[in-house]
Amino acid sequence: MSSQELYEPYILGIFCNWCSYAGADGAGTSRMQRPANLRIVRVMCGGRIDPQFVLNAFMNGADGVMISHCHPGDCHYIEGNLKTVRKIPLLKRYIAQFGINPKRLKYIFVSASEGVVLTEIAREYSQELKEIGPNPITGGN
Amino acid sequence: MVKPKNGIKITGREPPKIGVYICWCGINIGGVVDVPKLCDYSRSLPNVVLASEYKFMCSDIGQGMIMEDIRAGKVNRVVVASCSPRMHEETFRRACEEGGLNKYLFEQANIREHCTWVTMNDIPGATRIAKDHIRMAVAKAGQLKPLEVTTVKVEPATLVVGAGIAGINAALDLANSGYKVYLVEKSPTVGGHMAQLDKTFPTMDCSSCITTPKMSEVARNPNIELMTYSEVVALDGYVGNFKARIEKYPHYIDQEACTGCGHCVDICPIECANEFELGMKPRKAIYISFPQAVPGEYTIDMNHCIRCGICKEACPTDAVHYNDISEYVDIKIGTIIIATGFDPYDAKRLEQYGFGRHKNVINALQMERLLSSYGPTEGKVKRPSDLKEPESIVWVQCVGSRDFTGRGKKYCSRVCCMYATKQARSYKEKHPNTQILIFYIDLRAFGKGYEEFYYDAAKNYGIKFIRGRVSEILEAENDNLIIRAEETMLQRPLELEVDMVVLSIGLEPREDIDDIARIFNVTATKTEDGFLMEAHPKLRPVDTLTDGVFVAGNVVGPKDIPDTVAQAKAAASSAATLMSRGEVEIIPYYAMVIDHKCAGCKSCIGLCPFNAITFNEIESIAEINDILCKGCGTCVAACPSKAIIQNHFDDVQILPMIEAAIPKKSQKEEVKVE
Amino acid sequence: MEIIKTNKITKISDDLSNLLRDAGYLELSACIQCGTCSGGCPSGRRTAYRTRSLMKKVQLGLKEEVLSDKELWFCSTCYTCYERCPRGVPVTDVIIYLRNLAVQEGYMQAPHLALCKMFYDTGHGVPINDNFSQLRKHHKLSDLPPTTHQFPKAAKEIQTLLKSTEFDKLTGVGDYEKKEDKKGG
Amino acid sequence: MASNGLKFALFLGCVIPNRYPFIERATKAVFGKFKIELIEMEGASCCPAPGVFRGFDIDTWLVVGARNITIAEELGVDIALMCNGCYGSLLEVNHTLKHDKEKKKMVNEHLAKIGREFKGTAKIRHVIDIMYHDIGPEKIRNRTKYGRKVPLNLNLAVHYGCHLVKPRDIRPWDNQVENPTFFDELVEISGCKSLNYKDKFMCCGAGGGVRGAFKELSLDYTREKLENITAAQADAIITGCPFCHLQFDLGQVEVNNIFKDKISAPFSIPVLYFTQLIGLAMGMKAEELGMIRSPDLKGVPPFTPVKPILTKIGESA
Repeated sequence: MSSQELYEPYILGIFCNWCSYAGADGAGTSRMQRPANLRIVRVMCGGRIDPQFVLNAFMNGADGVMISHCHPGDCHYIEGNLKTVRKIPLLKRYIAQFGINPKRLKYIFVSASEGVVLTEIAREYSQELKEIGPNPITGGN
Repeated sequence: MVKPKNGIKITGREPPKIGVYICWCGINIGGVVDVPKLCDYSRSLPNVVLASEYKFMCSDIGQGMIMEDIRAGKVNRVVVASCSPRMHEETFRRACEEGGLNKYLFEQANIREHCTWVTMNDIPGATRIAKDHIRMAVAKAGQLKPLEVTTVKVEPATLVVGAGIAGINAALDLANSGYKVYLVEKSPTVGGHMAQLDKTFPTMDCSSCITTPKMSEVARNPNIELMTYSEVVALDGYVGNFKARIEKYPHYIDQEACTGCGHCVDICPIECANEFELGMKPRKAIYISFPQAVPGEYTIDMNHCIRCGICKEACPTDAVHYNDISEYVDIKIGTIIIATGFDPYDAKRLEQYGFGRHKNVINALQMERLLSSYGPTEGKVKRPSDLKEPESIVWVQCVGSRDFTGRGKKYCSRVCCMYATKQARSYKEKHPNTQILIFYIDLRAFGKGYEEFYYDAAKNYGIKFIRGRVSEILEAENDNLIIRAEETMLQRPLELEVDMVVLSIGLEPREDIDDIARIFNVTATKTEDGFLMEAHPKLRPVDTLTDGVFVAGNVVGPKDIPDTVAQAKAAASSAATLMSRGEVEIIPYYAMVIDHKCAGCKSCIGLCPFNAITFNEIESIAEINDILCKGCGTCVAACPSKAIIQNHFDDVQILPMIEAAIPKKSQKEEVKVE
Repeated sequence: MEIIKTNKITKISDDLSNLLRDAGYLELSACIQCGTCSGGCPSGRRTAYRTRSLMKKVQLGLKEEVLSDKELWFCSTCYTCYERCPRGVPVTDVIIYLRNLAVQEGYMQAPHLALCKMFYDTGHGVPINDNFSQLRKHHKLSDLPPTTHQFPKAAKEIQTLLKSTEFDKLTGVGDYEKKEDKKGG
Repeated sequence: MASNGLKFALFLGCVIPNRYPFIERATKAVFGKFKIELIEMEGASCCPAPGVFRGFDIDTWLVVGARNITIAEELGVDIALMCNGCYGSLLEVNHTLKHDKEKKKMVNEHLAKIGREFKGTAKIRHVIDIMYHDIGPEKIRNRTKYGRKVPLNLNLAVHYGCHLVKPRDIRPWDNQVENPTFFDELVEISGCKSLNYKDKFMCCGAGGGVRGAFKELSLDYTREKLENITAAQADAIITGCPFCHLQFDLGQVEVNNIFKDKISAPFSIPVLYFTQLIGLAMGMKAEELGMIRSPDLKGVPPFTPVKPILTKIGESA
């Protein structure tokens, strides 16, 4: 096997409690299988997601960061998630300046009933990260 | 700061002594990852003083282990690695509290839903994720702070939304227990869909006979404030202390002055389709929905009224007022029950059945009205094209149900098999020499007395059941209908000409379900089928994820009348349980401004969705009202000076978690070798 | 009259349904035999062909029975069943895929073989002839259409492709003509 | 030719150029009137047919279909075609290859052997789609309004054909499947009435290799359709596909022959391709629409005479 195949991307998910974390729970309850790459931090609302969380994750060697919250208009806190919607494009440009491929930051909306969607995206994203390669900051590995 | 029980003093400032408890969850976790090895691993983590395992940590024994260790002074922080915190966080928090630990010094690592259940066949992978999640939880646990729980008084009043059979039952139960109930109904009358039905299966009770007494009871009960032709337009507050704004649409009639003489209806020149009769009978622009409507108030339908003035002139008591406007009423309630019901499936979406194109294809709700003694044909079923009493009728099952094409609904609507059998039986009873066929895929007769009802329909009434989903319906020259299907039992194509077709339409979420969900802040909680999601499908079937908001009836999913009433009563009881305590705990995840760090930039103020942040002009700093704050943390993430902190989800808790999420280089390499 | 006959099913296998699953037709496994397909099938109205039964036979893995039956070729691919199937089974596509499998097993109708030969030889399933060249001229069109008929190089391209995909070998045309006996349906 | 900016590569297929060339003639003539440029696709082949060749080997069908599409891609234009079968094939091939990377890779490996590459830059359009969406009913109405002194005023049985509307997913008809109306709308612009008849949207019976292998079965479909069309008292059948056209035209003769005992009277309903009808409505001559038979040729279409229609509308035959 080549080293490329051995590489298992470390993906850090930051999920809101009401939609995406619940959606991930739903994926589990329905036993939808995905590659063992995603670990999830729970925050109450997408609005809580501080760009610093993402930067710290990359600094600590995450190969990918997946941010997920309710669909626009479905926020448990009315519109907390909309604040994050605005942050992401800037954040992508920002990390690009540090030589981090913006594709390493995955931004999705997953509702409490969308375990299937999450599973599908997690599968594709794992594959995508395998193609992109390991985090360049921590020198991979 | 915190007063633990049993004389143990834990202030939260002591150096952390973390206990890690790993649950096997039978084989759900233990069958995939090596739990004893995870315990060994946990012991190697910073601040962890002990790690234990048990088959079911949520059991009495499992909880006892935690309590014992706390009481013995062994641990002052607790991490349980098990299922999702959305499942058992409360359980373990209560265990901590009982053991004498502040319940917010607990953290749960989700190694079931997010780990062993999604990577069942990848043991090294699952082990990797489990270790990471435990490490993350330990990292957070080390930084947890004890929090004080605030309690608030509960307003002993309930808002019941929707006055169908679910809303009516919930309202009556609560009112009879002594609580104030506001019963809000969008249409001008209570009764909902049940008032439209002819009979009910399997007992063949007359639907009106059992509904109308309940309808008048809600109008008379002194504890119920009935608001028909009204809608909830805004909701504010939190469990125990909701504030709702109700818009009462104008009837354009002064109900005090109106004597109900009905003269206005007789002379109104405008005729339009009567919604209650599903368009099969006209009504005037000034109308009462149906004779037994409650309240029996006249209403002018301004979408059709041309303001000709005839009724105004004719009214002997001058009760007609064209220029009335909506009234708004603000109410305070402690709990809410959403019972807004369903919409019948629109069969036009399955074009092959020709509903709306072929004159004699009707839907089952229309059939109910045709069968009803106070329906458009006074109980004589006549086909629309020529008002002939049909000699042959076909019921087409699963119209819009069990459909995975996106044009219908995936679920079984649960009532159609039985209502079709019931309607067929009703018709056959009066017309024994007619041919009655029910085309089905699977005949589902699962309720009490249902199978017997089905047996009886075939045995004693001669209703024929044909196994095959109808493929298409053509209209013949004489407005008869040609049914095409396969008689799958005989494996033969079938082409039959019949007088009338009834489409057994399914039940689907109301068109305005999204608005309902949004207003009651249960937006995040819709299941894939489009109905509202219960907090737990088995154990919390009438709760929502928004505390104090309950659901009942078809708003959660299709169900028959007995199930709907059972849910209504359950929701009433849940609301009463909450209100009878008199007060509720508020989750203390609110945010706080650190005065000396705040630069007074006001960035946070516009961000707060709950207007919980105000600006203190004197001190030139932002201030957060901890009761209004719902703890979303948006301001925390946005504050440029990092002057806002949030209980339980602060940077000092989340950042170590993120740092811990990715193992250090050496640990990672170890993984690679596996 | 024969009294004793049996068409007992003695073996159920996943082989055939797995082939379809691999090709992406997972929905087939969710067929509930409602009969919507056969109920609206214009072919089934005049023959013994039952789309619904075909789906069940595939589920149960009655491979030989499915692939050898000439009824598999009774479908006129009108897509009525495909559009109406409540389980979202792409019925017509499934039938077409089954036909591929039948051809691989050597089951093909004689006229279809002739069609393949014309396709290989001319690039057209329905090629021109003198009479129709005259008709083209009558309608003020070139006697040969500007297709492979007019451009021998293009006709050669088609043959290259048919060799490349081994269609020639599969259907016994070109170099493989008459070298293999095909079973009729 | 002056153009209004609309330019297409004209894909002929097999049945049109080699059996029903008047469809080619009429379509070119009518499109010329709307100043739509049609470029020949030199060296095109069979689409290949979606019922037969796709049924034999899906990969071959994709490869040869893709080759046809590359001809238009090289010309830098979209494809216009006149046949429901070609439409079904090329639309599906194009869609599959645009969305399935693996299939595209497979196809291009084969195409490389003849120096071609599928890129996915062309769209596949049926002439009915172009008429309806690009030219639009309004514009056609303007051309037909003054085209003739006397409106055509015929009772017509429109036959949609299957692959024109199904499967619905990648077709431009806004989910019209069970009871579509767009073709009737187009036809009624000619000043005629489009009739409702039983099983209007049923298959003609020709497709899927059924005509090739089981002619009697395929003609039994046609018999049923002809009976329903006769019951509705249609003056003519309007088609949008040469294979359906063949099935009604030649098939009528065959039905009269093999179902002699089953039918009450022999059928003789003229069959017109829809561009011929639009052309007539615009005042074009029967000759330029390919509706005049050659006196010398035997065994060529139309097998069912269209003369009754020309007589009825007062065109010299």
